[in-house]
Order: sequence, then C-alpha cells, then structure tokens
Amino acid sequence: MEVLVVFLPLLAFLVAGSIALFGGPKVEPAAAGHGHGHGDAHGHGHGHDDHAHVSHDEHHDDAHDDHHVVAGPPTAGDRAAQFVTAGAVLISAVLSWILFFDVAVGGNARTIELMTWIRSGGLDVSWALRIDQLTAVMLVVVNTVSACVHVYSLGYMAEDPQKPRFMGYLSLFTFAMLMLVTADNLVQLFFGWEGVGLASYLLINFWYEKPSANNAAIKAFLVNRVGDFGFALGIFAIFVLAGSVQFDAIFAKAPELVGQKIHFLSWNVDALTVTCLLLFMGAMGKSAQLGLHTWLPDAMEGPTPVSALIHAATMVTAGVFMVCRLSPVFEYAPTALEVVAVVGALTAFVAATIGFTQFDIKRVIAYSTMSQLGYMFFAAGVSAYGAAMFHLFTHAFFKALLFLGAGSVIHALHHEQDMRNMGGVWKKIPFTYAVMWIGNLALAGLPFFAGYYSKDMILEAAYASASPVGKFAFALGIAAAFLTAFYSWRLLFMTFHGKPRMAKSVFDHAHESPIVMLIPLAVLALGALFAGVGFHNWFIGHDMAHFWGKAILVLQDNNSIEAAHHHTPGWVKLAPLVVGLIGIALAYIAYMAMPGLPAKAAATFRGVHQFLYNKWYFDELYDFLFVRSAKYLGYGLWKSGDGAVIDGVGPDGLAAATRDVAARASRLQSGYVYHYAFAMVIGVVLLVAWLSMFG
Amino acid sequence: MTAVFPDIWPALPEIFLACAGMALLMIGVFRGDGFTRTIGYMTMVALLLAAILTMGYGSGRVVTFNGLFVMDSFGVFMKVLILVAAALSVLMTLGFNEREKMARFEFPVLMLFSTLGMLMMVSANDLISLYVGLETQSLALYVVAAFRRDNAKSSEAGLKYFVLGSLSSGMLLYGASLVYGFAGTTSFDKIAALFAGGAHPSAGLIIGLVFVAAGLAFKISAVPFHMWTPDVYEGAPTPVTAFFAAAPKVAAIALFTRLLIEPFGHLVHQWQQIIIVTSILSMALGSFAAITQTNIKRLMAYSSIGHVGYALVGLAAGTQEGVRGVLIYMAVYIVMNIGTFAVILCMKQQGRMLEEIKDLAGLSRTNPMLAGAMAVFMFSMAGIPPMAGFFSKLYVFLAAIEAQLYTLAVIGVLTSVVGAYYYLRIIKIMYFDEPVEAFDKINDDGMTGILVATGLFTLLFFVVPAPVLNYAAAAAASLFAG
Amino acid sequence: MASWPLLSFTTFLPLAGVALILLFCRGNSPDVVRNVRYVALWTTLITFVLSLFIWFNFDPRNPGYQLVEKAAWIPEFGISYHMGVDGISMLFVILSTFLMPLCILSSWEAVQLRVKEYMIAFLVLETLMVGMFCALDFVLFYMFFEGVLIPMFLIIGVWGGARRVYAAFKFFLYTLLGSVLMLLAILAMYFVAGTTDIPTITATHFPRSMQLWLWLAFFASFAVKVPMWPVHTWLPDAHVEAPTAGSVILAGVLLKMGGYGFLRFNIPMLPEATEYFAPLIYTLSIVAVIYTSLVALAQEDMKKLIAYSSVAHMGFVTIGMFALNQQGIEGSIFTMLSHGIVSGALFLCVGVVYDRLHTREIARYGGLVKNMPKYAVIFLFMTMASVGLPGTSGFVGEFLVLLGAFRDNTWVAFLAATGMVLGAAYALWLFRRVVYGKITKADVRSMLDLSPREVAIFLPLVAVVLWMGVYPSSFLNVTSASVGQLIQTYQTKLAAAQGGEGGVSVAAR
Amino acid sequence: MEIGLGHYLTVSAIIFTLGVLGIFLNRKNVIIILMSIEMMLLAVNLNLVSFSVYLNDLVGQVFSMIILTVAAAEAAIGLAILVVYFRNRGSIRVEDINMMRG
Amino acid sequence: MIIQGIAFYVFAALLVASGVMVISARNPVHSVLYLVLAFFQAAGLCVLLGAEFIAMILVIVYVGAVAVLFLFVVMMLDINFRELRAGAMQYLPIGGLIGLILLAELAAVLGGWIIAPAAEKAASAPLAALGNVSNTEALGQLIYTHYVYLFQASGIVLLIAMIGAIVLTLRQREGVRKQNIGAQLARRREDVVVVRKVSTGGGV
Repeated sequence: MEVLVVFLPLLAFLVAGSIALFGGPKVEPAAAGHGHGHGDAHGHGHGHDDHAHVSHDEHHDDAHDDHHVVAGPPTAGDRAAQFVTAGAVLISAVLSWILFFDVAVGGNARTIELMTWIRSGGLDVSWALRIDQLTAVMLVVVNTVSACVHVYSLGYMAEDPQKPRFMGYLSLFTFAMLMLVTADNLVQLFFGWEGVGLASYLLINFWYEKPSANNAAIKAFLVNRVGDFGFALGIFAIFVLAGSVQFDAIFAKAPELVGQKIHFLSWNVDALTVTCLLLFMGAMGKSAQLGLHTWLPDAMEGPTPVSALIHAATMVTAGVFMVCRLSPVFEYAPTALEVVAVVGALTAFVAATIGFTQFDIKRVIAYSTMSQLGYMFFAAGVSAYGAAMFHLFTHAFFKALLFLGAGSVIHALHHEQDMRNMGGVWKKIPFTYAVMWIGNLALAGLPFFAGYYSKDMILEAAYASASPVGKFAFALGIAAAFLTAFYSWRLLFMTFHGKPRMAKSVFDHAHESPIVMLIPLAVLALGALFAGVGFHNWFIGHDMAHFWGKAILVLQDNNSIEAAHHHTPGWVKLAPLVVGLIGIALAYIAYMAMPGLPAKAAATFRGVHQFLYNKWYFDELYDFLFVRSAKYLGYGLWKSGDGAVIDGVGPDGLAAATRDVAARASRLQSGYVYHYAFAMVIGVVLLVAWLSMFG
Repeated sequence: MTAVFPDIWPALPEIFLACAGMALLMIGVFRGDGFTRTIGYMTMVALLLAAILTMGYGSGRVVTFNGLFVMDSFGVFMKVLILVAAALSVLMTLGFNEREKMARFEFPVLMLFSTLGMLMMVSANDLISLYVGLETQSLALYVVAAFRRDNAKSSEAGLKYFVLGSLSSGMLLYGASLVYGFAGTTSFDKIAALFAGGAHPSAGLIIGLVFVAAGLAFKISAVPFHMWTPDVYEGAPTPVTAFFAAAPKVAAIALFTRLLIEPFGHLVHQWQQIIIVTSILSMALGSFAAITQTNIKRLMAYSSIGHVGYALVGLAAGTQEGVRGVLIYMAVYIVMNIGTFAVILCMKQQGRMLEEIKDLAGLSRTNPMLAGAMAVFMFSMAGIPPMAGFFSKLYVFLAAIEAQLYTLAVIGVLTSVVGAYYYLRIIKIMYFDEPVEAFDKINDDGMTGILVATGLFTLLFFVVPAPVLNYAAAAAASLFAG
Repeated sequence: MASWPLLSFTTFLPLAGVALILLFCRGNSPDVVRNVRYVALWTTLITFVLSLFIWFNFDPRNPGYQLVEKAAWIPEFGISYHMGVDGISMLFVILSTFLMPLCILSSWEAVQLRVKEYMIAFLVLETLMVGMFCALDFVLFYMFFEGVLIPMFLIIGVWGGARRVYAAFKFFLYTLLGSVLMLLAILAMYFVAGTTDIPTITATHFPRSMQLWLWLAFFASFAVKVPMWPVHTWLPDAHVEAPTAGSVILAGVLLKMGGYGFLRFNIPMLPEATEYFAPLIYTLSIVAVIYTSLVALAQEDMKKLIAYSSVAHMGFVTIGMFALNQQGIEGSIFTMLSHGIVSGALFLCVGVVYDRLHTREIARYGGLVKNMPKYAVIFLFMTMASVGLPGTSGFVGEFLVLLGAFRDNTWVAFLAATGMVLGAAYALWLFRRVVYGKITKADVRSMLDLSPREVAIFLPLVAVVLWMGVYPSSFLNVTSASVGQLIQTYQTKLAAAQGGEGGVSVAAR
Repeated sequence: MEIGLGHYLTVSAIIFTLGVLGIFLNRKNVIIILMSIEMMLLAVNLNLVSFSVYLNDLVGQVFSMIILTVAAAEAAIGLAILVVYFRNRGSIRVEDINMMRG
Repeated sequence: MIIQGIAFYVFAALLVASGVMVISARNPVHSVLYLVLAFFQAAGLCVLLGAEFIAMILVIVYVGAVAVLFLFVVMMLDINFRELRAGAMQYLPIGGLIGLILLAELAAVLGGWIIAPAAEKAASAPLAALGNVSNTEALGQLIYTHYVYLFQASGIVLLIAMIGAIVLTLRQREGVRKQNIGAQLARRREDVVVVRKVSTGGGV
C-alpha cells in the first residue's frame, strides 16, 4: 500500500508525460512510460519536460494574465491523461488517509526498504519508505491537496491544449513530494527535495513562452539551490559526525554529539549547531524564509493550481517538515533552534508587511504563505514541533483553498490578477466568495476555524517557551497576525466588494466556475473549517505524545506546548484574536468605509510604502550583488582571464614567442659563407675557452 | 717491425665496393650515359651485396691493417644501415635523374664511392684512417651536391658545402695534429690505453679533441657547425639531399660515437659538456628555425639538425645505454627520413618538381596513400607514439635520464614539442587545406616500394621492436667491450 | 571465456574494422560510403558487446587486476605487453565502447565529407582509448595515451569548424607539452624500479625528493588532459571546433584519461608527493569550479558553454580523488563516468540543432520546445543530470565527491559546493535561452524534431543516466574494492614513509 | 736561442689562424678562401712534421703525406666546383653566394 | 745551432708574412704567388726539421701542381680585379679579435708542450725501429706495408677527385665538329669514292 501511495503518481506522470510527448491515443498507456526498459518504479521517466505540439496563442505575453487560451485542437490523449493522473492521485489520497489512521492514530510506524541506492565506504543509502506519524500527516496533506488540485485543474486548465503535460507535471511533483516525506535518510530526502524543485521549475515555466515565467522558474530553482548548498553541506556534516545519513542512526547518535566540536572552514565550532544551521539553510530556501524568499512571489507566474499545490500547501512546507523530522537533532542544538525561531519570526513579520501593499491577488496570498511559513518555523524554533506540523496541516487546507479560490476569481474575471481591476463580483461568484471567506477566517485565526487552533498554539508556545527568543518571536508573531488579518480582508474587500473596476464586458461575463473546480474548493473549505477542531487534540492536545510517538522528539526542558497548556496568561491566548479583529476592522475602514484612505496613507508615508511595495528591495539587492556581478565577473574572466591572461601568456603567448624566436633563428641563416665560417670559428673558440676554463 | 700481409677479410665489404666502383666506372665509360639506369641498378645491387657481406661478418672485434681498421658489431650495425640507406637513395635517384636530364653514370658511381668512404669512417681506428675515410666520403658528396652544374642553386650548394667542409676538415686536422702531438699517437687503441692508465689529459689534447669534435660536428650538422645544412639541402638536387640526410649522417654519427667512446671514453667528463651544449643548441635551433620555412627541403634540413640534437642526447650520456639510444635513433631516423624524401620526390605536377610546403595542400584528397605515408613520417619525426620515432626518442631520453642529465632531457622533450608544431603544420596542409592540383601519378615501382616499406616500418615498428633494439644493444656493447 | 585475451580483442577489434574499410570499401560512391558507415557501426557495436563480457567476467570483490594478459614485448628492457583491468579502469573501458557506436550514429548524416577517413579515425581512436585504460605497462600506456592525439587532431582539423586549425594545434601541442614531461618521469621511474610494469612500479618506493618531481611531471600531463585551471583553455576551443562526435569523445573519454592517470599513477605511486601537493590540486580545482562556472555564464556559444562546464565538472573530479577517501575517489570515478555520458549527450544535443541550423550561437535559437518537444525533453533531462539532480547520474558523483571532500577539508567542500549553484545557473540559463521563450526566427520555426535515429542515439544515454542515478550500486560495486585498495596502498606507503607514525589514520568509512 | 718544438708549433698556429681569418674576412673572392684552406692544411702539416720529429715517430709524416695528397684532390674538386659556379653566375664574389638563406 | 736558429726565424718570418699577404693581397694572382712563397718557406722549415721528403713533396705537389692550378683558374675566370678590391677588410676588427683569441688559446696550450710519458711507447712507427735510414727511405718502408690501407685509400680519393673534376667541368659541346678517329679509320675507299663517267663537254 505504501508503495502504491508513493509510486502511483509516478506512474501517472509517466503515462501523462508519454501522452504529452507522443500525443494521440496510439500510445498504450501501460507501455508508454518506460521506453527505456527500466523498472517502472525507479526513475522518473524521460518525460520531464513534456510539451505538446500544439502551439499557443500569443496575446498574453505582456500582461500578467494567468491563463492561456486554446489556439489549437486538444490533444487526443488529453482525457486519458487527465483520468489517469487525477485518478491515481485520488487513489493515493484515499490510501494515505487509511495509512494516516493506521500509522498515526494507530501508532504503526514502519519502514519499508526498497533497494540500495548509494553505497560507498561507510556511506549506505537506500531507497526506503519511512512511514511514521510525521510522514503520515504529510502524506495526508500532500495527497489530499494534490488530489484536490488535480481535480480542480481539470476545470481550470480545460482550455489549455497542454493538459497532459500539466497533469503529468502535477503528478511528478506529487511523486517527488511523497518521496521527500517518506524518506528514511537525508539523501532520499534530498532526492525528493530536488525533485519537487524540478517540478516547481517546470510548472512555473509551464507557459514557457512568457519570459517572466522563464525567469521566475530559473530564479526559483537557483534560490532553492542556494538553500540546497547548505543542506548538502549539512548532510555531509551529519555523515561525518554520525557516520550515517539514515535517520534512526543519526537520532541515536545525536545525544552523544552534544558539545562536540567540528572543524568547519577555519573555525572549531559546535558540531550540532553548525550542522543544524546548514540543514536549516536548505529549509530556508525551500520554505522561502527571509533571505531566500525572493523566488516565491515570482513563482506565481505558474498556473494557479500550481501555486495552490506547490507554493502554498506542500512543497514550501517541506522545510518545516524537515526541521520537525530532524527534531531529535535540533533539540540538541539550542543555538540553532534560536536561529530558526528568529528567522521564522522575522519572515512572518516581513512577509506580512510586504503582503499588505501588493495588488496582485496571487502575490498577496504568496506573501501570506511566506508569513505563515515563518510561523511554522518559529514554532519549530521554540520546540513546538507539533504546533508547527499542525499549522502546516491546517495551513495546507486554507491556503490551498485561498489560492484555488483566487484561481476561481481569476478564472471568472478572464485572467485578471490585479486587485485594482476587480471589485464587486461577490454576487456573481457567490460560492467562491464564500470559500474565500472561510479561507480568510481560517488564515486570520478566528475561533473555530482551522487556523485558530494552530496559530494560537504557536503564539502561546512561543510565549511560554523557555527559549530566550520566544518572547521576541511572540511579539513579531502578534504583529504579523494583525497584518495578516488586515491584508486578508483587504484582499477580500478589494476583490469582491466595492465598485467593479474592470471592463464592463469582463464584468458581464464573470461567472461561477464549473463544478469540477468547485468540488475541490468545497473539500478544502471543509478542511479549513474542521481540520483545526477535528485534529488539534492529536497534534497538539493531550494525545500529542501518543500521536507523534517517536517521530518527534522534544526534550523535557523545551516542551513549549506543554508549557503553553499550563502556564500561559489569559491575555496571551486572547491577543491574536484581538489583533486579528482589529486588523479586519481596519481593513473594513480602509477599503469599505473610506476607500480613499489607503492612497492617502501611501502618499503620506511614501518612503515606507515604497520600501514595502518593493519588497524591502531584496530583489534589487540580489540582482546587484549576485546576478549582475556574476555575469559581469563571468564575462570579465572569460575575456580577460582566459583570453588575455591565460591564453595570452600561455599558449598564444608562447606561440607568438616561438614564432619570434623562429624568425630570429632563421634570420641567423644569412646565406653568406663567411658568416657560416665565422659561426663555426666562434663555436670552436668558445668551446675551447669553456673547456680551458671549466674542463 | 716486419710487414705482415694484413687480414683483409674484415674489410671485405670495402674492398668489394672499391672494386665494384671501379668496375662500374669502366662500364659507364664504355657504355656511356645511356646506360645510367643499369649502372644505377648495379650500384644498388653492389651496395646491397656489400650489406650482405657486412652482415656475414659475424661478431667480435678485429683490428687489422696495422691498427688502422677495426670491425665489430657496432660497425656491422652502422654499415648495414649506411648501405641500405645508400641503396635506397640510389634507387630513388634513378627516375629523378632521368626526368631532370642529369642522368649521368658518374652519379651512382660517386654515390658508391661516397658510401665506401662512409664504411671507412665507421671502421676507422686511427686518426689517419678517420681522415681518409671522411675525405673519401666528403669529396664525392661535394661533387654530387653540385651535380646539376647548369643549375645555379646546385652549384652554389656545392660551393658552400665545399668551402665550409674544407674549413671543417682543416679544423679536424689541426685537432688531429694536436692529439697526435700530445698523445704521441694517432691510433685509437693506443690513445685509449693511454688514458685507461689514468693519465690526466693535457690541455693541448683537450683542445685537439675540441677541434676534432668540431670537424665531426660539421659532418653531422650539429649547431653551431650546422650552417651549411639548410642551404645545401635546399640547393642540392632532391635525391642528393635525400642521400645527404641519410647515409652520411649515420656514418658521421658512427665515427663521432666511436671516436668519443673508444679512444676518449675516459675523458667523458671533458667532452660531455661539448656534446651537451651542441645537443641543446641543435635541438633548439632545429625546432625553432624550421617553423618559418616554406621550402620543404630546407625544412627537412632543420629537422635533421634537430634530430641530430636528439641523437647527441644519447651520446652525451656517454654510456652504453646512450650509444644504444643513438643507434636506435639513427636506424629509425634513416627509415623515416628516406620515406619522407621519397614523398618529396613524388611531389611533381606535370613533370615539374615542387619544393614548397604549400604545394602539399590537400594531398590527403588527391592522393590519400601518399598523404598517409607522409603523415606517418611526420608524426614519427615528431615523436608521437606509436610511430617508430617515439621509440627512438624514448631510448635516448632513457639514457639521458639514466646519466642524470635531467636538464638536457627536459630541454629535449620541450623542444620536441616545438618541433612537433612544424611537423603538424605539414599534416595540416595535407589534411586540412583544400587541394590545389593533384600530383602526377607515381609510376615508379621502386619509389612505391620504398614508400610502402618505410611507411610500414615506421608505423608498425612498435609491434616487434625487439630485433632492432637487440641489435643496437649488442652493437653498443661491442663498442664498450673493446 | 577468460582464457582468451578478452581485453586485447576489445582493444584491437576496431582495427579489424579499419582493415575491412581499407580493404573492401574502395571508391567514393554513395554505396561505398554507406557500407563504410555500417562497417564502422557494426564494429563499434560488436566491440561494445565484447566489452560487456569484460564486465561479466569481472569480479568486483577482487581489488587487483583482472583478465590480465602479459606477453613479452621488449623483454630486454623490462617492457611487456601487459593488459588488465581493475575496478578503476574497467568502467572507463565500457564507457569508451559505449559512446563509440553513438558517435558513429550521430555522424551518420552530419558527416558527408571524407566519410571513410572519418570512420577510420574514430575506430583507431577507440582502439587507443580502450588500450589506454587497459594498459598495465608504462610504455604501452604512454603509447596509447599519446597516440590518441593523432586521430583526434585529424578529427578536429579535418571535420571541424571555422577555427579548426587553431583548435587542433592548440589541443595537440598543449597536451603533448604536458605529456612529454610525463614521459621523462616514466623513464626516471624505470630506473628506480627496473621495469615499466605498472603493478611493479606501484609497489616500488621512491625517495621523497624524487617523488615531488615525478609528481609534477605527471601532473603536467594529466592536469592538461583533465583539464585543470589554468591549463584548460584548449578545451573550449577544441570542443567548439570539433565535430559533434569529436566533442562527445573528447568530453566523454579523453578528459577522463587525465583523471584516470591521477588515480592510477600519482596517488598510489607517489603518495608522499600526493599528500604534499593535494592543497595545490584543491586550490586549482576550486578555482576551476568557480571560475569556469562564471565564465560559462557569459558564453554565447552553446558548445563553449558546455565545454566550460566540463572544466568545472572535472574540477569536482580532481577534488574528489585528492580527498583520498572512499567516497571522494569513488565519487570522482563516478563523476567521470557520469560526465562522460552527460556531457557527451549535451554535445549531441548541440549537434542536433547544429545539424539543422549550422550555428551554435545561443542567440540564434529560442523557443525550440514548441516544435521539438522530444528534443526539449532530452535536453532538459541531460541539463538536469549535468546540474546534478538526484535520481540522475550527476547527483551521485557530485554528492560523493563533496562528501569525500567535506571529510577531508570543509573549506574545499564549501567552496566546491558553490559549483552546485553556479552549475545550475549556467545550465538553466542556457536551456532557457535555447529551448524556452518564443520563437522569433523563421528558420527556427521550421526545425524538425528528433528523427528516429537521433532518438535511438539518445535513448541509451538517457537510460544509462537514469540507471546510474537510481541504482548506482552496479557501478560503485565495481569500483569499491579497487578504490579501497588504492587508499590502503596510499596510506600504508605514507605511513611507512613517515616512519610508522600516523598509520591508517582515517578509518575507512 | 734554442729552437724548440714550441717555435714550430707557434708558427703553424699563426698560419692556421691566418687561414681561418682568410676564410671569413674575405668577402670578395672565393679563390682566396680556397687558398686559405690550403694554408690551414699547411699549418697542420707543419704541426705534424714537427711532432713527428720530436716524438721520433714517423706516423706524423705519413699523416702529413696523406694530407698533402688529399689536399691536392680537394683543391681540384674545389676549383672544379668554383668553375661550375662561375659559369652559372658569372661571378665568384663571396657576397654573391647568397641565393639560399633563411 | 745559430745558423739553424737564424734560418728558422727567416723562414718563419717569411712564412707568416707571405701568409698575411695571401689573405690580404688585392690581386688574387698575387695571392697565389704569395701562397707559393709560403709553401717554399714551409718546405724550408721541414728541411730544418729533417723531414726532407715532406719538404720535397710540398714543393713538388703544392707549388708544382696545386698552386699552378690555382693560377690557371684565376687567370681563366678572368675576373675584374678592380671591382673585387673595394672594401675587403671592413670586418677586420671583429674577425681579427676572434683570430687573436684563437691564436692566444692555441699558443697558451702549445707553449707548455711536453712529451707525454707514455707517448714514446705509444709511437706506432718509431724511427728507431727502422734502423739508420734516410727519411725518404723510412717513409717508403712504411707506406707500402703498414700503411698500405691509407695508400690505397688515397688512391681512391684521387680517383674521386678525378671523376669529380671531369663530371663537373667537362662539357660535350653540341654542334662542335670533332674528329672521329674510328670512323676515319674504318672508312673504305668504296664507301666514299664514286667514279662517275661525265660526259665531256656536257658540264656537271
């Protein structure tokens, strides 16, 4: 069953990929995926980047629109591809719920060895499926959201001629994500890690004719790579310290490593701290934490279902998952945990500040995602792993819901993403409007919605934590909570209320999405409504210890959730709600009651606004520091380094010198006999002189 | 001091050649120039017979003619090399001379006499016989260099060669006289015996040795006594150049080697420096100066200067391994050199001889076999394995390393890289450039045979290198045993 | 099976193909040309199959030389015809024979001029390459090692691009310059060991001062071949000018000769010098990784970009082997194999578009994915393999190398790992410019997707890359025993040289 | 005023040097060069004869005779080549012997 | 002894002087004549040394044959001497310097000549062994016995010189009438004489 859960999406990808590549019904789905004769289970096929032959229309390139309209007949195998992928993922989702109850609730953690992967000296890496509580939670999250998105995409992408390719990518992503969460060792984790990165790259780049999509895809990949750079070094460090990359072995070894030093670069530093920080760097990249976050907003260039699945619900939470997975290591590295908490808190805050100035509906949600990820991290940073996971769990539902809802809006408004061109459509798309409300309520953490349970627990845990940075994180968290509520309702009001600001024809044509898109919305809405109330007992409540089993380790001193349950003052519990309500109120004032206010405020605080609107100038800074300088440096090294210096002095210089010497040497040969005789005589004279002096 | 009839058997090849030469001269005189081709073939046969006679000598060292003449395995090796080279050269000249209307029966006869002189050089065991052998060879060569007497270049080549050759003879003689005066004898054996006793050489002797070495360095065209080589190679008729580059070089090297190893073997520290210096200079000049050349014969001249430099690397070691290296080097050098000149002799368009390197352009398209052979020779000369030229370089450098002449070896290999450049340039012209006009078809079976034989030898030497190497080793050993 | 000389058969079989071509394919009619192509293809295919028997007969647990053949060659000089493979060399043999049929296939239509000579050059090249990896005698090795220059020179020079003459000369003389010094080192070793037999010399101890010089001489040869910074500049030129198949072989096999040389000679024979010079190698390799990656970013020519990426990848290789631990060395061998396949495939990818448009300028393309989806898939796959995506061969090698380096020196691993980022940057940037985007040029719009022949070339490559990425054990198993022994030799000798102190210090992990 | 071997040797050394000088100082006439060569050989002969006498060994004089013979032959050939050259170029100026260089 | 000394100095001085003149005379004919003079002086020195045979050969061969040959050629080539005279000695300084160095090197060495201890024994043809014979006779005894090899070889050298000289200079001019003795001798009356009857008064 476990194997099925993980590899069904791969199979689906292979089928869909083949259909996309070879087109038409002539390809037998069963045989298509593995033309290279390898076991279907190993390898993700040769259809990474499948592009149908049908061409696109070209009228979208300039605008920020999100959708491509058909300009050719649909591929014959479309339907097959859709059924196969959606079906496979749905089966996976159902199976993973079964697994969840078996493993997490039933406590049947297990590991299934598939085969060896890399074995070299003491390094022994296998392909294995580790199904424990943490995994089970992730399986549920991934597969459920993925299934929803698959189904949603059937409708959302209906007009796109390259559906098989798209569905294939989605399945590929699902497979990679599942490999990530089921990894039994760091290297397999890394495999999934990079696999989802690839899928993300491909999906962001799905509309490959858009230069902005191309750039966003590369940016996503590269920024992630920077994180992976640290991650890889972290893996090496772990291996050097623990002698293994297998989780159980590492966890068993971790307590012994406390206080041990490692010679890293030129310094002797605490081994676990540096290792955890390196690993955390990977998490920062994948989860778009401050510093390595710049790719996430740009990633919104991809189709909206992608944003929902990858850039909101699942992939970006991989970092959180990783930190939680490695809790038995992080627990012994308090300094590293502090860093995690601080980074998380700062991210939560910074992202929120940016979020409330943006106008692109997807970007707003993207910054919101980033902010929520920050919450998860500082939860992990204060050892509230359960809370982090719980927030991950609930966030997946409501954020996917928000994205898909936004997608529905965009769909309805004919590919309009700018909120300044929306407004007043709530009557036209009431269902969407409703789910957006649900999503926002969950996001803002209003009581009984999913976010309430998880977010409040995080804030309480931060406050209650013994960690020296807990209070700091709490403060930033509260501030972010306020901003979250504000921008969520800003989004809601700008999108659905007020006067319609789009062209009339667009407004007239606005319509509710087809049922195939609404069902996933409904499912996710249910999640956003009940995931908190239904599961909090297991995740963070009294069954916590039993629920998580050995999957999460919290040292007794650090148990902030426990502390939060017992020693939190009442105002702490109330604070998030209060600031949330204030935020909503302010948003109402600004965007419903006094629509001119935001513009005035922006004008008044022009500097601040610009600063926030331009995302704290991170992109510009990085562009200057890395992109431009790398290109400039590369060009310089090429022309002057390789060209002028190395070649100029080396081969070309030598060749020139040789030619010069050659010309001189042959000029010696003057043709005159007396010169020749003279040379001979001089030769003799010199030889005689040499020998009579030194012979 | 009674006169005994000398043992003439060791000198049988020389005697045979002398008689054959005179007989052929007579035939030529009576039958006239129309008989040249026959005389040519007969000369070749005579040379080959002499080679067979030489090979029949066996082994062991015999000194005869009152110590003037010596025969040993070294001599056998070198003589066979010389005779075969000379025979092939004669074969190559036949067609050429007829085409160029310089077919005169004296030509093969002079080559034969010159070869005789070379054999005498190889067997010289006395300064006097050394000189006589050298002059026998040289005088004939002066004449053949200027053999195209209606051609200004040829006569200029002859004149230059003669003037400088005489100067070098003068130096050699002056040196010989000093050696005689300061050692009291001209006999190699006695000189060797003198120093074997540990006698310290007087300064006069050393100077004498320098002069003698200078004279011989001229013959092998080692820098700075090489200046004649490019001009003479260019000016002399091509077959003559081919001959120059092959047999006389072997003879001179043989003589040089014998002189330095046998009588002056104990003075190795003194002459080693001379050899090292000339070797380095030769390798460097041979590599560099060739780069700018446009005339292929001239290029081959510089190439031969370079090759002599490499051979001298082996000699500089002054050891048995070094001599072995020299022998192997010369054997391989001769083969590829003859092959190369065979190609050069095939360079003609509509009966017109070509000498410019650029005339080879696109040869690989118009005549792939010829180009292939030339490529093999060029790679071999550059010392690229698996061609024979690699092995020859290998063994001289082996000796140099063994004698701990590291600097010499390093300079040697570095110049060989420079040298590779111009060999490659020829290949480049043949293979990369567009063809201009095809060469005439080769309708000379002898030439084809030479091309095929030398080409295959050069290409496939690596398969069974052992025979040549073993003979060379035995020859080198015989020099040190005596 | 093992009773007959398998290695010699594999080595010299291509020459039989040459003989066939020379003897039976005369003239220049289209039929003859077709026959020549088929003879070459079948010869290389049979050679490949034959080489697979080497693998079947190979015992991965035995760290020593296997399938050994020894015959007198020049007995008086202690030089023999000695062939054999161990875990280090065996896979390179397979790599060479594997790439060769693909090269022939890739030249099927691209080469129309002087087909006969072309095929002969490639077949000879194959003999020399295989022979080099099998040779267990220094002189034999050197013969093959240098001999490779001849066919490659001709391949670049005759069938190359506009600046082919410059490139061919640069390639030839540069490599020759390096290797002549190695020849001297070989000779010097010969005098200490009294033989040129590689196993014997490996067991010989050389004095430290001598080791340093010998090491430098070998370094001169192999560093140029690898190529390491700053002697890498021949590579971009050679690659750019060589015909596609030439680039494939150049990147796929020829560069490996340098790495193989380091492993076979520098490390086990000259351990003290290796220890002494390892920082030098590290430095140069790191510079190579960072420098050439940056330079690759700035390239405007597809082949040149991939060539520079080769330099960077080979930087990883040298880092790995001089980490001198199991993961490092196995990783570097694996990286070499993987790079052989991947960069070969990338050059083939360039060849595919070059065949259609006759330009390698990146700016001339763009939007290829629209009309050439299959091509785009394969190109992307290979790009990702080059970037080192897990699941492809590129990852395993890179990971092991960096892991090995990390164990030895964290700075090295740290700096080298930046190559992961930069590598992704130039590779994706190239891919984006060529494959993605809008088609703006009319001639690009009319380009056709891969033909079945081209698909047939790429499929084996893709399969192998996946195989190596997903189940690398098939390859690592082969190398591990020999690598283990190599490290053992290295450390034992080092310990002996240092008077017993230290011993086998780093536990074999 | 004992006349010893040294005197003879010195004289011959002077003559030899003059011969050498004659070869490369002369720029105009090839015949002078040929004569210089003869002078060098003369010096050698003088050397040999004096050594022979002082060593009480006739070999030197035998050598000398051989040299004389060969020198005569050499002169003949040299003059023959010179004549051929003159016929081709109409000049025997040393500076004109310069068709081939480089 | 005094006389011998004086004679040596006279010969030597004249030898050196004429040697200088050989290379410095402007007219090649003069050079040849100075060369002849030099040979005579050298012969004189040989006589002083007691090598009278060599002395005679010097005079006979060199003066009688070689020098005269030179003279022939000089005259035959009919060179414009005036033209040749100009600026002959412009390279004198550097050339002279090298010459002086060479001379110094030689002189430095030659001055210290001593008979090597073993040299006496090394002599191949010690005079003592030949008995009390004249120089010429002694040489004669050697040259046809011990040195027969050299004798024969010199013969070959001379042969080569002969062939060479002929090959290079002999020209068979086309279109020049030559006497064909064989043909002349083989002529019979019947072949060349025809008797015709001519009718009288008819004219030919």
